[in-house]
Amino acid sequence: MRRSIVFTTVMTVVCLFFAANLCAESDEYRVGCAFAVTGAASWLGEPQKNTVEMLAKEINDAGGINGKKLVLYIEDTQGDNTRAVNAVKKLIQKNKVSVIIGPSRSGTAMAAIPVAEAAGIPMISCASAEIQLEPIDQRTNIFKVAPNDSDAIRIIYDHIVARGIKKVGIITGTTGFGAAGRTLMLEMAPEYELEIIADETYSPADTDMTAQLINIRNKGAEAIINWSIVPAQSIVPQNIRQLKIDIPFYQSHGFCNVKYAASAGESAEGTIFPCGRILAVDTLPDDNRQKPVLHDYKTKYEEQFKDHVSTFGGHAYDSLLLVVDALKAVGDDPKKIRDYLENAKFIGTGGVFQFSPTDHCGLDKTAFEMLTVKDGKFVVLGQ
Amino acid sequence: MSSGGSFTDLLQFIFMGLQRGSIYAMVAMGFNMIYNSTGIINLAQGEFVVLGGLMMVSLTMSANISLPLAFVITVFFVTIVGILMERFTINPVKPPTVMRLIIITVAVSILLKGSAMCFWGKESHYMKHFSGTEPFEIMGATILPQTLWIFGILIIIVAAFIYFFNFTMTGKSMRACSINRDAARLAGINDRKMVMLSFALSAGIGAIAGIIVTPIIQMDYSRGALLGIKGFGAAVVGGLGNSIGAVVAGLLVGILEALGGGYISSHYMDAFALLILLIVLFIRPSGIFGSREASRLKEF
Amino acid sequence: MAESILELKNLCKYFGGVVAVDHLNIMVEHGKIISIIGPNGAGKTTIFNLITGFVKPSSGNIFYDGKEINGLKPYLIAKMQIARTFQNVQIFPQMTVLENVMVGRHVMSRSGFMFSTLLPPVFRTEEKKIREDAKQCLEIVGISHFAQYTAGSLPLGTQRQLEIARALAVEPKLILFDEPASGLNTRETLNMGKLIEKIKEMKITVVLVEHDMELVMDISDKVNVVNFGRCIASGDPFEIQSDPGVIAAYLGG
Amino acid sequence: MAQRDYFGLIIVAVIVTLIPRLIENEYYIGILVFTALNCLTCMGLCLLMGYAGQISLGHSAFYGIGAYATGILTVTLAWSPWIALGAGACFAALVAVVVGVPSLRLKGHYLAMATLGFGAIVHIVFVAAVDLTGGPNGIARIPHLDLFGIELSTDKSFFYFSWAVVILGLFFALNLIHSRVGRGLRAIHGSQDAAGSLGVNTARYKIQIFILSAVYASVAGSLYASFVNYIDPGPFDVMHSVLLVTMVAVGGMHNIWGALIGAVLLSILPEFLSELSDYFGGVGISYNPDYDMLIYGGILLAIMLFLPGGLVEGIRNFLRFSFNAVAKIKRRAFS
Repeated sequence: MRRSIVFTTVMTVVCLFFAANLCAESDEYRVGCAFAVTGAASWLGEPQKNTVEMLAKEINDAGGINGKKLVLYIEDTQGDNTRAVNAVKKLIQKNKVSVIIGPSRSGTAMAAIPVAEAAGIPMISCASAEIQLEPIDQRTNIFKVAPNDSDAIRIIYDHIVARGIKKVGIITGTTGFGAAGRTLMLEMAPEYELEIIADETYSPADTDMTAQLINIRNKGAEAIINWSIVPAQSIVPQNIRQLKIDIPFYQSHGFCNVKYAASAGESAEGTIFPCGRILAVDTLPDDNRQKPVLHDYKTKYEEQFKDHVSTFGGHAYDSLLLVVDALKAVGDDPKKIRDYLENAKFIGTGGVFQFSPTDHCGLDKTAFEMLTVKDGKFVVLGQ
Repeated sequence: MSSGGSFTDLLQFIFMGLQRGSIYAMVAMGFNMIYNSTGIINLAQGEFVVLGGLMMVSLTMSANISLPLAFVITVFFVTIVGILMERFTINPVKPPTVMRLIIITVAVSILLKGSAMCFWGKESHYMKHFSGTEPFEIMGATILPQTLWIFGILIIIVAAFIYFFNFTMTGKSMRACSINRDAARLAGINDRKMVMLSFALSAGIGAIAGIIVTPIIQMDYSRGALLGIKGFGAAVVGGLGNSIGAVVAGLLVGILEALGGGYISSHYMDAFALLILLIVLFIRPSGIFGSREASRLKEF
Repeated sequence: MAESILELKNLCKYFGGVVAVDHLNIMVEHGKIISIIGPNGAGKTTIFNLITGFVKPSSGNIFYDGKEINGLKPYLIAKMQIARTFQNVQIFPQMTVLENVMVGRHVMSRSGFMFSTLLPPVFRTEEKKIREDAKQCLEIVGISHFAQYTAGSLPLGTQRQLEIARALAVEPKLILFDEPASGLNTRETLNMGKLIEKIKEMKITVVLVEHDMELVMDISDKVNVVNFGRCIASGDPFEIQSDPGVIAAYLGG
Repeated sequence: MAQRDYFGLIIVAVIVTLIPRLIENEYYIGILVFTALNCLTCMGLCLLMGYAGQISLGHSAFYGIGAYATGILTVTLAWSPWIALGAGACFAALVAVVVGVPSLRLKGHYLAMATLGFGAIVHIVFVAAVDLTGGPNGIARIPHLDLFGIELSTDKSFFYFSWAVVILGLFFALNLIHSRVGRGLRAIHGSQDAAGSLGVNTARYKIQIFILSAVYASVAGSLYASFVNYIDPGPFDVMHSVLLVTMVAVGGMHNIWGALIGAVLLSILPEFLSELSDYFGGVGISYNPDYDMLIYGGILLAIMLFLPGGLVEGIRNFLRFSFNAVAKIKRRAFS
């Protein structure tokens, strides 16, 4: 018995010793990224990873920043909160990065934020929930490039009121994104004299929402809003079609990936949802300030990856461009980068950013455009 | 908009319950098949359903092979997986203690789940419905053609089951094996072949369940665990080993779950089926149709 | 103390339609070796299971020292210092021989769950006592040289002796032997007979179920013959051997 | 036999004090804290599965109950983390009784399925009871534990604290194993009927050990919450229960050291492999975290098929084999 204990202790110490890292210090700008590259939210993280790698290569080929090489450390959070916390800790403690881009989802972001805040490393989140920035005094190092959920809801409510609809049924997933959307929709409804007559929810793994939709229909809803991420975004429209419910159907800006229209099939036709301008860049008027940066990103991405561009890839694009500006201006001291970011002005794929000490997102509802699905393609509403 | 009203909702929930219940019934039949021949509860049963579903998705969506051909290929492939599982993990275990067998089936379920994740990724995969998605309307409640396919195939399988076990030689020898393995051996039945056959058939039924349900619930690698437990719940409610009981109990569990989800709270829909499993296990492990005496002799 | 240590009063047990024990009446006096014999399936093991509480009687009752004990759980009956061995030997294979017998001391020791968790063994005086008493039982049965072996690796004969040593560790007033000699060769059966007589000298009452007629007739004070759950004859060994009913039961016809 | 175990306890204590000096990097210390929590839970599970022979595929439910007790009580009710830890343990014990009494009457597969179902229900409650557990959003800003005034916020301080709790847990487990109760439990595993006939109250012992293992898991859960300061239903699902059983089975169920070895090795393995793949980045074998599940399944299957006694038995046989071989050579050399 004692022999077996000696054997184990030797084994464990050897493993640990081997694991002690020996990476050498060298003069480079180290930027950490935490995206949901695989996992249920891979449709968010994968385009983000491709985007930052494409941009970093382009920058390094053009001689890097202030002569130093831009090194990206990309961690895969798999959309899981525990992995996100570990990934951010690893980036800060092991890779000693000076700024972090990501994570991709609201849930993982909420988990990782306290770690970055405590370590004093600025973090630019690609998730959209506003609660990430509250309370502002404990979120000094946290920024956000994704447009606010509340702005998306404002645009949807404007559209609903414009159509003279009074009774709205909302159905939301209980994920980080879904729950945040639900609270905001309930809070903002009175402002638009809208009555939320049905408030249904479902869990992320649910596969059949007929029960909830029946409740909504029975309560006489004149419009339905679904606020969730994958896979519910394609199941809910199918259930609606199965139940022959033909009232206007709205989705959140989480629907901005053309794969979703495909997987929902014909039942996605007519879905209305707010989205960044990236998906309808060709139909934009020429004088739009975002058009050049959108066009630039779209052509480069689609040519290199042969895949449709998405607003989520755009968030990563904006984040890295912001970081590059900060590194050029103030070098790689986290404190200086934070101060630079706090009052940066920037035109990105997500919109026209105007950061300030009280608003670490710098976007408003103008960042959104209302789109709909016609024969499986995304089209700007009204055209 | 079809008129609301409590009757149509009730009917709608019942249709939904029957559709979910048929899948639990088929998984339960898979459990019984292996339980009858070996006394083992195969914790990897849910993974056969996942494999069947995902394999079918690859064949029909990316390789766009015709539905019937893809159906046969998938069932054949998953049956082979069932046989391999029996040959390489269950059969060599001597002496087959209960704890070891449970953990082995757990290991196999992790392996199958892991390979499904690596091969098909973590996203949920969708598949075209067998025959369109235009819902029929019956007394206000709507039903998808795919659901009718599910009922039809369930009935065909139950009929095949009854025919196989009562009118074919191999079927009867398999039943003999399950009642008294030594007596069956004495009668010249190769019981090891019967065990292998039971795993093959159980895997096949699991695959078929996976194939017909994927168009509706969008299969992903992690669906196996919950389907497995609920299927086992149906098997226990129907009296373990009693296959006709399993089918009736499966539909019952599905309906109760749908009603619970519809009228009480949709969040806890999955929890209702699990609660039924626990209640039956705690109060009447022999199930509704199983005889109390027969169950006492079994190792409960 | 009542004159009989154990009394079965028209004890019955039905499994569905099967009658295992049918209005059985048996009396066991103190300090005697009482045997129960009968063809296979006569319900002998069921009788033991009824006495030790593994199975609940359908009707009738069991008196031990005048107190009624039918329906009690096995561990409560054991607490009244009734020990038993099993037809197919039930030892703890993964524990050592000494540990098996120390489990026997369970009834006679007290340290509870919390007490055992908080204090390491060295501080618990009871542990030493349990270890000593267990060693003693091994001496009596004569297998103390196997003390450190794992029980599972022992031959059947030694395992049966271990089971008896473990039963002795309970310091029983009554021991029930369920076919202790089955599967043993003649030499081992002889040793078993001597061991049982040695136990009788320790003022322990023995109830013996056994097929080996020589052993039964050699050491029993009284023999009861059971067939189809009913007691068809009882008396001293000599009477039983010549009783026509017994011969018919055994040889059929 | 007992002295060797307590000697082993001292060795573990020595290693634990040495490690932070060897490993500077906080990230690996963090991994070792998670390893400590797994060790604590696996010890409880090993007492239940290896010693009392009762399988449980739902133990991450108690791990979750501990974590959420700390999360809810400290954040919404602003209790001190210590009281929350205690309350969590009591609640876990209560749940263990309510679930344990009926399910421990079952044996083998049915007990496995009952515990699997229980674990799945608790996970669904974590996800669905949004206003209590925060649902998929989880609970953030859980305060750190403070020990005699020092706040355990750095990885290193929590490393010492968590491994101290592991050593304390191991001490209690060893006391229990080498006691009358411990023998009673092992007797139940050997043969429940024989144990009953010797006066062991099998039902009560099984419940007591089920409660103890639930308390171990709950304490580990509370420490997890206080260390990570954020919890969501993710790490408390059925897969984690299966992982815990894997650690205990791979290490060697029948021996508390097996559970420890299994927990340490399988907690370090994924990190070790990803370090390996970083190290050999050029060679092209890249380790992707998705392979974790495959590797766990493969190891568990191999161990259960070829080495049912787990690594402990494997090590013991290996060492015994090598000692005999060496002895034989020595004898032949000198003869």
